[in-house]
Amino acid sequence: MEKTTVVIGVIGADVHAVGNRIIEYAMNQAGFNVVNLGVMVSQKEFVDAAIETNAKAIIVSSLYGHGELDCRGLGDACKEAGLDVLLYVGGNLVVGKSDFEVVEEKFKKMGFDRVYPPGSDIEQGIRDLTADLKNKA
Amino acid sequence: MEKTTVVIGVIGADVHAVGNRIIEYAMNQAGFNVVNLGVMVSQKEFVDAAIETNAKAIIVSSLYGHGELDCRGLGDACKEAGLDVLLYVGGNLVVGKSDFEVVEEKFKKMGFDRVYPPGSDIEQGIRDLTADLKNKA
Amino acid sequence: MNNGKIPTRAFLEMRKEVLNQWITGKEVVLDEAIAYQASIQAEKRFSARLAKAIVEKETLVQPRAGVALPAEHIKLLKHLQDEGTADLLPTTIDSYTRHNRYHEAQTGIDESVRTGKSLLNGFPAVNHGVSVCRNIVESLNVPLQVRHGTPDARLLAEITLAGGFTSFEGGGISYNIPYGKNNSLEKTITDWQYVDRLVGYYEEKGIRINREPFGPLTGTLVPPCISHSVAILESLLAAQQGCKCITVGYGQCGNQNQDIAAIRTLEKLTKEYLGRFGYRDVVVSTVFHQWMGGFPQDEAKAYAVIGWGAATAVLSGATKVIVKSPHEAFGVPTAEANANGLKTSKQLTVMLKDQIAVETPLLVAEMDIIEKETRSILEAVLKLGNNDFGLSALRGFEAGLIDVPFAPAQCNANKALPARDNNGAIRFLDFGNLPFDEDIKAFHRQKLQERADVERRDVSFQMVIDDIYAVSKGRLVGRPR
Amino acid sequence: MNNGKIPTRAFLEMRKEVLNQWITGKEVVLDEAIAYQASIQAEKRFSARLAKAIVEKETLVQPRAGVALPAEHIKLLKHLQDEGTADLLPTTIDSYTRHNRYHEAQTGIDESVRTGKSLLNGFPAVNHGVSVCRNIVESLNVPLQVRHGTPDARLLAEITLAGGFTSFEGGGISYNIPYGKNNSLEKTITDWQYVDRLVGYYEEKGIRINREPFGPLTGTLVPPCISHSVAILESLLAAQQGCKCITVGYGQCGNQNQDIAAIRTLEKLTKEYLGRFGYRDVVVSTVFHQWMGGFPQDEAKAYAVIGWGAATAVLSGATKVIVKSPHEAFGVPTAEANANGLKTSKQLTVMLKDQIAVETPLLVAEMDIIEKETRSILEAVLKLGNNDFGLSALRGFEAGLIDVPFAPAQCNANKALPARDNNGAIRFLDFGNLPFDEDIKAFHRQKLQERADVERRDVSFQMVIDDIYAVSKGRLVGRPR
Ligand code: B12
Ligand code: B12
Repeated sequence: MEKTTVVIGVIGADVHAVGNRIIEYAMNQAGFNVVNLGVMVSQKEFVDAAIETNAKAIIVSSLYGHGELDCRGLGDACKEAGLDVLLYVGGNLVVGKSDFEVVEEKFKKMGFDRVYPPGSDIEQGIRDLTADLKNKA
Repeated sequence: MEKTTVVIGVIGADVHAVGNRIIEYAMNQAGFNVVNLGVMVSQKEFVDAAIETNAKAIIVSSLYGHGELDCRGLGDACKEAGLDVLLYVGGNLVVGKSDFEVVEEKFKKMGFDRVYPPGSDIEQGIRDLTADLKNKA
Repeated sequence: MNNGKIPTRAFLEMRKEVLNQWITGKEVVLDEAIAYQASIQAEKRFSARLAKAIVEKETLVQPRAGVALPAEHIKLLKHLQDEGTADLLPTTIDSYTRHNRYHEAQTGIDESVRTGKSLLNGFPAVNHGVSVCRNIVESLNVPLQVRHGTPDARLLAEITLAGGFTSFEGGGISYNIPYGKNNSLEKTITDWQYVDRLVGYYEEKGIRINREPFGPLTGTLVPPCISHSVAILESLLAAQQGCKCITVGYGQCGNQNQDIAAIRTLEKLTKEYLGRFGYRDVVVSTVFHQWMGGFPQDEAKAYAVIGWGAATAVLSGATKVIVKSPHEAFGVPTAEANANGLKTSKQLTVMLKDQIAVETPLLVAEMDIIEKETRSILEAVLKLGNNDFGLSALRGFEAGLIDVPFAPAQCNANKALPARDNNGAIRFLDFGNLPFDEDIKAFHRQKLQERADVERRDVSFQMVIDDIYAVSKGRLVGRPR
Repeated sequence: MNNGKIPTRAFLEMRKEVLNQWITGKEVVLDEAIAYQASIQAEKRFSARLAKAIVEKETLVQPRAGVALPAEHIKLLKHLQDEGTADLLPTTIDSYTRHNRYHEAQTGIDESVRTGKSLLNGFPAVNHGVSVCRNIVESLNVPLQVRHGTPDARLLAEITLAGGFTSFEGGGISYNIPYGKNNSLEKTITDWQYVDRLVGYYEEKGIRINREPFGPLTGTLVPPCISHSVAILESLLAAQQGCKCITVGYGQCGNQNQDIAAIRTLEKLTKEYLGRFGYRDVVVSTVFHQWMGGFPQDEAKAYAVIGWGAATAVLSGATKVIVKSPHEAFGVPTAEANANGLKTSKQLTVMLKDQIAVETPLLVAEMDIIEKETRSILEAVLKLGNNDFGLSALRGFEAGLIDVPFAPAQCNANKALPARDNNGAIRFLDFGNLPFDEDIKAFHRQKLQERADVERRDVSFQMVIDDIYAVSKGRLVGRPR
């Protein structure tokens, strides 16, 4: 069976590299074909990589607090590029400790399928992704 | 000039002795004649001592949380005994961290002239007492 | 006062009177109680949990907690167990019960029911009785201890042990001197021999109950040699009545070197003295009490003191640590505040588990001085009482050979005065009648003079007052302003 | 790249281009800036406050803090000063400014004004310009430092120093490797030589500005020898440009012995290398960063980590400690949470001020190994670069002789891998190309094998992952579950 390809990366001017390494490791272990764009990834790079590799999902991380400014428009960009991918985002999405439901709603409106609070276990993300991919198929 | 007599003590089944020692020391330093009843003092002992020594004030401490149960009736007992004293109370008057204004009101209703929150500086009490005694004279 | 184990027959006779002190005494049937205790599984037994901690070099965390009504009390303890991740649980008894004022405790219960708010500063176990205690024990998954401060705890012990508690704090000295005013030391020691005998009785029947002398005493600048002497005398008294599982305690002073030295010497000396009198099969563990004096009001500052206490506890190798809450300066903590103190402590006891405090020359020197002082006191005291432990304690206090600073009890000499040295270790400013030789005295004087020189003032009572306030004001040594 | 102090004329020429990078550059007039700096009283100067702390053996507390808009930023810093009792204040710069993306920073400012909420993760000092900076400095009573993570900080330095800041964090290595992806190390080192030269220029005019290489690097299991090597190279680079007041830093690892050894060797080695190259008049101080890796989410647990960091800082004798907040795991803290972190820390820095960590054999052994490792790296690197500091750094990173774990920068080898030993000290699991002799390597292997034996598993990458999560999950060593 062919492995499902996912694109992962840390968006914007964000350089938090540790979580990204672990996500790569964990998704590889879980049997995905992981395309890791690393840190400081632009929206365009995410979209281009997904097209190029025929990815089924884009996993965006944002740790440093500018997530809202950086992610705005990514959902639309995917659509415009004709991409049919699952769009996940996690990390410390906004500046400061805040009510997660508000944050979740905001990011869902931007086109994200799933939004994760700070310190979420990547294993949970993998379980959700597996289920979502199955549902789509 | 004759020294003003004050009666001090820790009410009820309360054995917190450290603050009481310091209050004795500080009031002595401030020039009062201090009658220290120590810890575990009953209402009757406070009243009797005040009568006996012709005290101008009774300084009640309660640290252990039963202050409300222990102090109830002390104001009336003083009145009944015909005492004209200033009645002060301080320490950790109720069980738990709580809104001090509510506590103050409760103790004022019981007949206390002044009520102090946890960790109050005894020097403040001495300043207030000096002023109150002057006002009364 | 007894010297030697109370004979079984005499003991059983005494019990009748004790159980008559309050109506709930009737609920206690000793054989049935032993059968009940035997049904409690090992994970919920204090002795087993402590033994495991010793082997695995863990430092367990335990809070203080107690409210007036059973349902609320269970809710509170469950929160401390589940959210606070407490390894051991307490039931702290209210002050009326501690003074055997069961009528006033009843008023407190009734008023608490009426107002829907706990008006007692602890759980009135005697008034609630045996089956309510069992209810509590059965609602929880970790071992439970009775913590109190009761000079005469005979009925309380009967009811709570029958109720399934597997550990009982206190002692004839440590629950007299800091906790009362007019209690005769002879009477409290005798009453606690009864408690120890009760525990010994359970032990004879195969039920191990943990006993814990109250280490910190007045919690206010108590030098280690004083609390060690009391802990060891109470351990001897307990062992004599057949107790086989003893946890000796110590209240943090704040100078890490002195604190670590204190826990190490406490364990060493307790075992040594128990051995000397033939009690070689007693399992000894240690408890470190986080700072027992006045706390800072600010919660962030209180967390600092709590964390430092937990860190020192684990580095010292104590078997367990009794935890404070960020509400300490204000009043009995809410369940949340209490759980927070536990979580801060647990983070550190687990995080630092793999680090050991090594024996430095400084540590060894501090251990030496504590040992010398403690031995001086104990030898003098035991001589005066002809190795009769109760009598020794009695005469020792009478003569001021043991003297607990800031104690409310009239049977305490109250002549010795402590103050911190320039590094924050607690020394003696006034020796009272403590039986120290000139070397020891010279050491203390020199240490305090060092501080006086730095502070450019004389050694005086003002230092003591400054030290009493220091921690609550963000310092350890009460420097002049 | 320069080797040697940039000549004044050349430097002044370079400035023109730099000041043109954004319109606020126009506000900087060097002579006027120096006159302004000269008007700032000693209590508000970093260099003077640090010098005082060294003499009085204090450990100062300093937070991180920065929001988008000036009025809110001043309010925030005032709170940290008055309620948090911060000894030193920061101004943390936002991430767009750090990447010289001043247009995006402007969008962030505008949106923050519109929504009434700071949408930037720091203070965009370049966009706000000189006079706004002065406003900030004048609103506060303690010294102010710029803290950021900017690979090219030339304009930021020009504006903030003219704006009255008396300390500037960063360096050509420490603000490249952990903070960027594609930045050429040659360029960042050159750009930071400019910053150092600017500070040197102020120094020539009698204005002392404190410089602080960023010690913790990626904040994630960085062994002391790595961060020491970077700190020393940056100190040499700074000293070469005329900086005379340098604070070298280190991020807590969590094993107290290693942490204390790290601070002591950092100070010693920095002075030694500065001396060796003739920079004997540089005043060296140290900064200890509280745990820089992933934090526990629970605030009570976060307080534990914060307190432990403060305690280790003061026991190590660090000149200052950079403080975390109980919100660390979630996001940029509120003013209150930030002040709470400060208060927890201050309680301990003051409480433990009078206790010193003594030199134990264990401490000496750890100091020895750190010294050996650091010297191995520095000697190899300096040899490769013929004692040209910039070139040495450049070639050293190229060759993987210095290698920062978990760095995002492509110019970093990323071959070395750290893991904790059985006591929680950070060792190497993979040496990459680090220039260690067999003795050193054997030591590390043995230490990790000890752990592997205890955990009954092989030394492997899984240990590293477990260690990365450990502190946030209440442990130090990531034991298998
Ligand atoms: C030391 C201590 C003990 C020692 C006391 C030793 C002794 N015999 O003195 C020991 C360990 C024995 C003890 C026992 C108990 N304690 Co206690 N103890 C403390 C502690 C930590 C410090 C008290 C102290 O000495 N402070 C230093 C002195 C200088 O300050 P102070 O006592 O507050 O007094 C000053 C001020 O209050 C003020 N003041 C006092 N009265 C007045 C009056 C006036 C008019 C004015 C102006 C000022 C004033 O001036 C004093 C001098 O500066 C406090 C908590 C804290 N504050 O940090 C708890 C505390 C008082 N104890 C408490 C409790 C519940 C108990 C126990 C019931 C249970 C227990 N936890 O073991 C028993 C009670 C025994 C009894 N029957 O009384 C609670 C009270 C709870 C409440 N009110 O809600 C506290 C607040 C701890 C807590 N948060 O749970 N305790
Ligand atoms: C280490 C660290 C750094 C290091 C980073 C080194 C590096 N290059 O990697 C350094 C010191 C350089 C740094 C710099 C900065 N940092 Co930083 N940093 C941290 C810290 C302490 C730990 C991050 C970490 O490595 N965690 C461990 C990994 C394993 O966890 P993780 O990153 O959270 O990732 C996991 C999960 O989030 C999840 N996840 C992530 N993405 C996704 C996506 C999906 C779909 C799912 C399911 C899960 C998931 O899975 C990951 C793996 O387990 C955090 C605070 C914290 N968490 O305790 C702050 C933090 C992230 N940093 C912060 C900030 C502000 C900064 C700086 C702007 C300023 C500063 N304080 O210096 C700069 C930014 C630089 C930049 N341009 O990006 C803030 C972000 C604030 C906010 N969002 O409100 C934090 C939260 C600290 C704080 N409270 O202020 N930082």
